[in-house]
Amino acid sequence: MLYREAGEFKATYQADQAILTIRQDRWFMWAMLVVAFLVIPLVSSEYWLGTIMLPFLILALAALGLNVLTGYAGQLSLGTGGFMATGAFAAYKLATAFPGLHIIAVILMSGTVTAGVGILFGIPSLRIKGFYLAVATLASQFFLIWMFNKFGWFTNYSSSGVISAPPMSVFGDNYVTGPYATAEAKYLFTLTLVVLFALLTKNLVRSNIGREWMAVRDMDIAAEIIGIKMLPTKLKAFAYSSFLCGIAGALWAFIYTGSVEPQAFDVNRSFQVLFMIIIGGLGSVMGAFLGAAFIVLLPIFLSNAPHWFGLNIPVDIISHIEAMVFGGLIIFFLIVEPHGLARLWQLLKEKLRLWPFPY
Amino acid sequence: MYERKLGDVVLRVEGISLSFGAMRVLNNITFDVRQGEIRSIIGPNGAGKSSMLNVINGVYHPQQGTITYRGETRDQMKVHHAAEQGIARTFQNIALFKGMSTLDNIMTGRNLKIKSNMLQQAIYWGKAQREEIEHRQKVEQIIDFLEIQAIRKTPVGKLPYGMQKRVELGRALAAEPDLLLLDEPMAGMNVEEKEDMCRFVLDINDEFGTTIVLIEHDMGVVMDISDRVVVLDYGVQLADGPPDEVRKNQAVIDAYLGVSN
Amino acid sequence: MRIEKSVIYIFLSTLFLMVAIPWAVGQLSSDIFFEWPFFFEVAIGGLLAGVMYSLVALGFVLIFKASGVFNFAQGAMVLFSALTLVGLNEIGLPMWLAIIVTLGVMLLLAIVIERVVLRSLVNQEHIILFMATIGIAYFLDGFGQTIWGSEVKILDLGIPSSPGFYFDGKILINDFDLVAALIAGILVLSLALFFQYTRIGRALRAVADDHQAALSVGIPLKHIWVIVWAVAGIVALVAGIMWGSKLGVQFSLALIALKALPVLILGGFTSVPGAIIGGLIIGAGEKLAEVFVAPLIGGGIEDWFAYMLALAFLVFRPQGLFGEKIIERV
Amino acid sequence: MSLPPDQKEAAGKEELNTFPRLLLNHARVRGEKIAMREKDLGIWQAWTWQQVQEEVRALACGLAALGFKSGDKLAIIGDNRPCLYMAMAAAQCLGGVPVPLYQDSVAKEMAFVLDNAEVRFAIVEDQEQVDKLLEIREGNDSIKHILFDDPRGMRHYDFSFLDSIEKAQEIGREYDKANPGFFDQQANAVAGDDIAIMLYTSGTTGNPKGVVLTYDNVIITARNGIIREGLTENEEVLAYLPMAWVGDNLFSYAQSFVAGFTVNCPESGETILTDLREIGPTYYFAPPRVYENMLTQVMIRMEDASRIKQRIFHYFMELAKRVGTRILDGKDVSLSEKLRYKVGNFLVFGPLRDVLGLNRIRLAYTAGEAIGPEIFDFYRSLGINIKQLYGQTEGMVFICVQPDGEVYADTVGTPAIDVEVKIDDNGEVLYRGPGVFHSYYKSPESTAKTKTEDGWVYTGDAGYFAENGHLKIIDRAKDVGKLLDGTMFAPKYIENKLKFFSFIKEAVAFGDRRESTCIFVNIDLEAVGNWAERRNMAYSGYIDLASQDEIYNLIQECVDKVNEDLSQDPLLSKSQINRFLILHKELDADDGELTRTRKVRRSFIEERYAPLVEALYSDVSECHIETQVKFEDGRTGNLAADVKIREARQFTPVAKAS
Repeated sequence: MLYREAGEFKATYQADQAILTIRQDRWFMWAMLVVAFLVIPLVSSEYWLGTIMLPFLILALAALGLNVLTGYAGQLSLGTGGFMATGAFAAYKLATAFPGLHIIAVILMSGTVTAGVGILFGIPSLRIKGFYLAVATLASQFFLIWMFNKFGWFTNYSSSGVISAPPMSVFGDNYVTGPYATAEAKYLFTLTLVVLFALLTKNLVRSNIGREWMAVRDMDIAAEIIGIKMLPTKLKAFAYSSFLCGIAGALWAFIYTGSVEPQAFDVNRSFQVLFMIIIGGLGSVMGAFLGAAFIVLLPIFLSNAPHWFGLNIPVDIISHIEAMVFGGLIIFFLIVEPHGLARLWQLLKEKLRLWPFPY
Repeated sequence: MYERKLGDVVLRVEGISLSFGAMRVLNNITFDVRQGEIRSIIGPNGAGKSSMLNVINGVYHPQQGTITYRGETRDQMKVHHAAEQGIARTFQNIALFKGMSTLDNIMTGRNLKIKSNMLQQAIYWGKAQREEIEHRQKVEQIIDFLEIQAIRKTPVGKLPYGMQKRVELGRALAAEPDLLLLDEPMAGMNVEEKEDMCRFVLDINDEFGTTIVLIEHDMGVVMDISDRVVVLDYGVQLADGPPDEVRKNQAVIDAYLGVSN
Repeated sequence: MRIEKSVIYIFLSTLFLMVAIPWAVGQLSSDIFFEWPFFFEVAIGGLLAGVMYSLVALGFVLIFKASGVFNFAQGAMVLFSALTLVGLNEIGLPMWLAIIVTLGVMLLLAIVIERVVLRSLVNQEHIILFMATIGIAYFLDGFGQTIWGSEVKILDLGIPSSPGFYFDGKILINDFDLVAALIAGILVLSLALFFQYTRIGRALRAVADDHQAALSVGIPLKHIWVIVWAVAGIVALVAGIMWGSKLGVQFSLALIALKALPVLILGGFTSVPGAIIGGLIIGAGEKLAEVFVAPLIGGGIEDWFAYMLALAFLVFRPQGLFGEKIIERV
Repeated sequence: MSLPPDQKEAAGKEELNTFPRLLLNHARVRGEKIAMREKDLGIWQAWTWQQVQEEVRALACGLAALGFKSGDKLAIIGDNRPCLYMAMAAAQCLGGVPVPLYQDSVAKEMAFVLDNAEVRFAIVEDQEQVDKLLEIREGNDSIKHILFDDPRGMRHYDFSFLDSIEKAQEIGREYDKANPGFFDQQANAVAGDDIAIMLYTSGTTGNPKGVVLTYDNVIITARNGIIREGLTENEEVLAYLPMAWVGDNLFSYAQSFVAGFTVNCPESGETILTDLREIGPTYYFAPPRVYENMLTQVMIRMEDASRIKQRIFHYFMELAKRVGTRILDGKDVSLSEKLRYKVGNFLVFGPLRDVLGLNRIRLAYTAGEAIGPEIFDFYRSLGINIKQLYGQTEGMVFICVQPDGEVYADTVGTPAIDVEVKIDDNGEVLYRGPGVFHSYYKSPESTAKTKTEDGWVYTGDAGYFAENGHLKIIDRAKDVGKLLDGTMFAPKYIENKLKFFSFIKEAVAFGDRRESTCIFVNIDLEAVGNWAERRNMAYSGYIDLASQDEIYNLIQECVDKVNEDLSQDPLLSKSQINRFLILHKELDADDGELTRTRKVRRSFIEERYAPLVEALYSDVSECHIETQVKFEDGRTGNLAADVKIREARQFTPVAKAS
C-alpha cells in the first residue's frame, strides 16, 4: 500500500545486492537510526535508557551472535550464557591487568578471547549434531560458570566473587563505565557498537561465508559435496557467534550492570537468548532485535500489569504468574508464527508491496 | 555436419565393490570415462547407480577396487577432494538449500572460487564486494543459459520440481566442473521438461566441453544423447558400449523386460 | 536388540577407568583417601543415585522415541507432579488417593498438551517443538507454584531414611536409596514389558521408527502422543516422589532435568536401556569423581562433570551408546 | 512544444531529417544520456547515445566491409534487442533499408518476404532464427551474409557467410580506421526522401505487402506526434512489441531517435510484467489485447483477496468509475468526491498502478483494434492517461489521435497534425498527410489501388465523423456486407462487442449475403477456467471446457447483451446474432486462422470450418468436426469434437429516430 516501486530498476550489481533494495526501506532505516541516535537519548528518562534500552541492545547483540550460530549455521547451542560470562571476565581481567587499555580495545579483545573459547567448544560439532550438540553445549555452559566461580584468579580473588568495572572513558572524560558514566553516554556507546556489529553480521550473511553457513544448515552433505569444508565453516560460525556473545557479556558487565557475578550468565541466560531468536526469527538479523525487544519488554509489562489494574498480588506469586504467562506466550507465538516476528514483519511487507492484490 | 571425437580417459573405476554390512551394492564394476563424452550409467531402480556416483565423488568408500581420476589412482575418493578436483554433481532427490533463493543456491556453487576472507566479507568492501560482483556475473550467465531468469530471486522451496532440478544443475555448473555427475536428471519430469533437460545436457557438454556421467533408469532418453553406456543390474555390470550395441545386448534386454520399462 | 562390539568395548573400558582412576589418584595423591570398601561404598551409592537419573531420563526417551520431541519440560513435570501430590496430601487426601488423583492430573495434562501444543505444531522442525516444551516447562513451574506455593515441602512415604545398614560389615548403604532403586527398577521393568508385550507398547515403538507404521498398527497418532506423554507423566510422578522424599519438594526438582540430559546423550535419545545404563554410569562416575578427583581441582564439579563425561562418550559415538546410527543418503 | 531545443529548430529544417543525422546529433548534444537499456544478466545494461553511435558506426562499417551497399536490404529478425535496433540504424547509415520480420513466423512465411524484398544481408537474434534462414537458404542463396547476436548452440556451425555481430563490429572498427570519414560521409549522404524502412503488413488476405516509407514519412510523423503530446527527451518506453510492426518502429525507434528518450528492452518473454514494473515507463503503447489481459489479471487476483480488501477495492473502483475520468479530464468534481478520490488514490489506485508498473505513465496509447469501453474507462478512472489512436502502416501510424480532455471509448479522435481525413461516398475513410507511404514494394498496381495521385490513401475502414468531430470506425470496409434482407452487416463491429467480455477471447461473425448473423466464439481459457474453478467444475482442457453447458449459458448471456446493444443501433439492429457456437479449438496464428497481429482471417476460417458454418445456418443443435492442428514443435495432429449450437435471444429494435 505504501510502496511505490515502479521505476526503481537496478543498473548495477552493487545496487541489486544492496542490503535494502527498495528506496522506501532505506528511508525507513535512516529514520530509525535518527530516532535511535538522536530522539531517544533526548526524550527518554535515565530509567528507560539505563534499565530498558541498555539490556535490550546488549541482549540483542548476544541474540545476533546466537542467531549466526543457530539460525544461519544451524548449530543449536545452549551455551550462550557461558560465552557471555567468558566475555565479561576476559574484559575484567584485561581491564585490570592493563589499566592503560582503551575500553574499545578491551571489549574487542574480550570478544576475541571468547571466540577462541567458542572454537574450542565448537570442535565436537563436527561429529555431534542436533540435540546431542545442544546438550553438549550445555557442558560448556556449566563448566565455564563453574570455572569462574571456582578460581579466584578470574575475580582477582575478590571475596564475593563479584567483578566490577573500573571507570573507563571513550575519550576525554566521557566515561562509559564506573560512577561518572551518564546513561546517555552508556547508551550511545552501546548503540554504536551494536549497530556496527549488526551491519558487519548482515554483510557476513549475504557474503560467501553466510551462504556456506546456510548451506551447512539446510543440507550439510550436499554442502560438503560442492566443496564446503565442514570443520572450518562450523568453527567460523562458533568463533564469530561467541565473539559477539563475548562482547555482549563484556558490555553487560561493564556498561549495563557495572559489577556482576558469574550467576548472571547461568543457563537461564542461555535460554533467554535462545527465546529471543526463536521469537524474533531464526536466520534473521532483524529477528534478533525484535526478539530481544519482546523478551526484554514482556517481563516488565507483566510485572507492572497488575498495578495498572489496581490489583496487588504478593511478589512471589507475581513471579510465578509471570513464568506462566511467559511460557504460555512462547507457545502461543510458536503456534501463530513458528518463524518468528521477523517473518511476520516480512509477510506484512510483502502484503504492502502487493496491495491490493493477495499475491 | 560435425564429428564427435572422444578424448583420452579422465576417469577410470576398476573392480569397484561396495557393501553396507551384509548387503552387496556394487560388485566388481569396471569402466572408464573419456574427456568430453556423455557417459551414461543405466539400470533398473536399485541397480546401484547412485551408489556408483557416490563412490566416484567420495560419499561412499568402496571395500575393493581403485578410482583413477586425472592420472591419480586411489582406493577411494574424498568428498572435498572430488570437489576441488573439479567433480560436481546433482542428486536424485533434489538436495538444494531450501532456505535460499535460486541466485544464492547457484552462488554457493562457486564457494571454492572465492578467495576473500571472513573479515573482508564482514566489511563487504573492496575485494569481497568485487568478488561478489564478478561471481554474480558468472552466475547470471548460468541463469541465462538455463533460462531461469524469471525465478532468479525466488526461494527454491517455492519452485516446481522441474525448476528445482534446473537450479540444482545450475549450482553444479557454477563450479565450472571438468566432470559433471548427473543423478537421474530427468526423473519425474514430463515430456517437455525432459526434452529441455536433454537440450541443456547436450549444450553443457557442447558449450563448456564438460565431461558428463549421467544416470537414468529408463533407457529411452539416455540412448539418444550418450556416447557410451554402462548397464548395471543389482550391482552387477551387464554391458558397456555405444548405445545401439547395448540396446542389442541380450542380458540388458532381459533385465529391462524384467522390470518392464 | 543387537549390540555393536564398539559399545561393549566402550562400556568395558569405562568400567575399567572408573576403577583405575580413583585407585591411581589414591596412590599418587596423599590427600585422597582410597580404600576398596570405601570405593565400593561410593560406587554403589553412585549407582543407586544413577537409577534415579535413569528415571528422569526415561521420561525424555519415551517422548522422544514416540514423537521426536525433545521434551525439556520433563523436569517441570517432575516438580509439578510432586507439588500436586504433596498439595493434595496436605489438603487432607490420604496418600494413596492423592497418588491416584495426581495420576489423573498427569493424564489430563498429557491430553491438554497434545490438544493445545503438539496438534498445532505437528510437523514443524524439531527445534520449534523443543522451544514449545521449554514454554511448557515455564508454564508448569509457574502454574504449580502459583497453586501450591513455592516453599519447601516434606514428602514422607515412611521409607526408613539413613543411617542405613552395613553390607558385610564394611560398606554403608543408604537404604532409602536402595528402596528408591528397587521401585525405579520395578517401574523400568514394567515399562520394558509394556513396550515388549502390549499392543500399544508395540505401536509406540513403531511410531519411533516411522509414523506410517504407527497408523498401520491402527492407533491414531494423536492417541499415541497422549499415551506417551501420560506415561512420561507417570514416570515423572514416580521420579517426583523419589526425589521429593529425598530432597523435599521444591523448585530445585525441576533442575533434575538438567541432570538427566547427560544421561540421555550418553545412552542415546531413543534407547530405554540406554537411559538406564547411562544413568548408572553417570551416577557412579559422578560420585566417584566427586570423592576421588574433585578435591584436587577445588570440588563442586557435579554441575558439569556428568556433561563432560557424556561429551567424552559422544566423541566416540556421536549417536550415544545405544542410539541408532545415522547413514547419510544422497 | 516540448521538443528539446536542438529538435525545435530542427523541426521542418534540413539538418535532422534522417536517422543517421539524428543519431550523430544526439551523440553530440546528449552523448552521456541513456539511449537504450536491456535487462541482461540480471541488471539493466545501458547504452548512452555516444555508445550507441559508436556501436552503430562499428556495425555499419562492418557491414560495409562485408559488402553491404547503399540501397541493400537488411533483414532484422528477433525479440526487441538494442543490438537489433542499432542494426536498423547501421543499415540506414549506409543508405540501406532495414526490413524487420516477425520473429515468430515460420521459415516458409519468411522466405516470401526475404525473396520479395531481395534481402542480401540479415542480422538475427539467435540460433532459432539462423536455422530458419539456413533452411530458406537451401532454396535460394540470395542471402549473402548472416550476423547473429547470441552464439549459443552454433559453436559447430562453420559457414563462411555466418558471423557474430561482435565479429562484424571488429572488422568494422578496422575498416573505420582504414577509411576515416567513410562512415560520416555515408551517414550524411542519406537524404530525407530516401527510403528509411520497409515494413511488411501481414495482410488479412494474400501475401504480405512491403510498405516503403521514406525518412520524411517516418520522422515528420514521429515529430508531429511528439509535438502534439508534448513528449520530452526524458520519457522511458518499454520495447516489447514485434519489431516488424510499425507501432514498435514508431514508438521504440523513430520517436526515441527524434526526441532522444530512452528505450528499454525486457529480459525475456516471461519477465515482461516484472520488467514493466521495474522500468515504470512514462510513455506506453499497447494493443487493446494487452490492456484486456492486464484487467483480467487484476480481476482474477482480486477474486482471491480477503473480504475487506475486496470491499475497499470495489468501493473505490465504483467511485473511480463515477469521477475518475472526469478528474483526469480536468472537469470539475465536488470537493468531497475529490477528497474521497484522493483517499482511493492512496489506498487502491496508486498501489494498483504501481503493481501494474503504470505508475509513472504520462501518456499511454491503444490502437490497432477497438477497445472495450469498460476496459478503457477502467484505466482512465485509475488516473492513467490512456488514449486511442487510429493509424496504419501506410500512414506511419498517426491518422487520428484523441486530444487530451476529449477522450471517448467509441471514437478514435481528431486528425493528427498535418493530416487530412475524409469519408468517401460508400463510407470508406481516406487520409492524406506527411506519413503517407512511398509505395508498396514492387507492386505499383496495388499502390495505385490504395493511393491516389494527389496522395489520398484508402484505409479500407468504414467509418464516419461523429457530431463532436471525432472519427468513428465501424469496420473493415470490405468486410462490411449486407444480410439478404439488405441490412448493413459489420462483422468486426459485432466481434469486438463480443470480445469486450472478458470471457470471450475471439469471435468470428458470419452473415454477409446470408439470412442472419451467426458467430463462432473462442472462450478465454484463463478467465472462464477461473470462473469454472471457483464453482469447482471439473474440466480437462479447452475442448472439454468449451463444450460444457454452464459455459454455454455464460456465453449466451454475453451474446444476448450484444444483441440488446445492437437493437439500439438504427443501422445494425437487424443484424442481431441468431445462432452461435463455441469453437472446439483456440484460433491460432500458426494454423493461419489469425494474422501475426492476431486479427481473425474470417474467410479462411469460413472455409476451414465449413461444416460448422453449414450447421449454424441449418437447424441442427450439434455438429461433429475434425480439424488438423499444428503443435508448438511443428508436428501436426487431428482434433475431433462435437460442437453444440445455441440460439441467441432477439431484441425488438428501437424505433428508428428520424
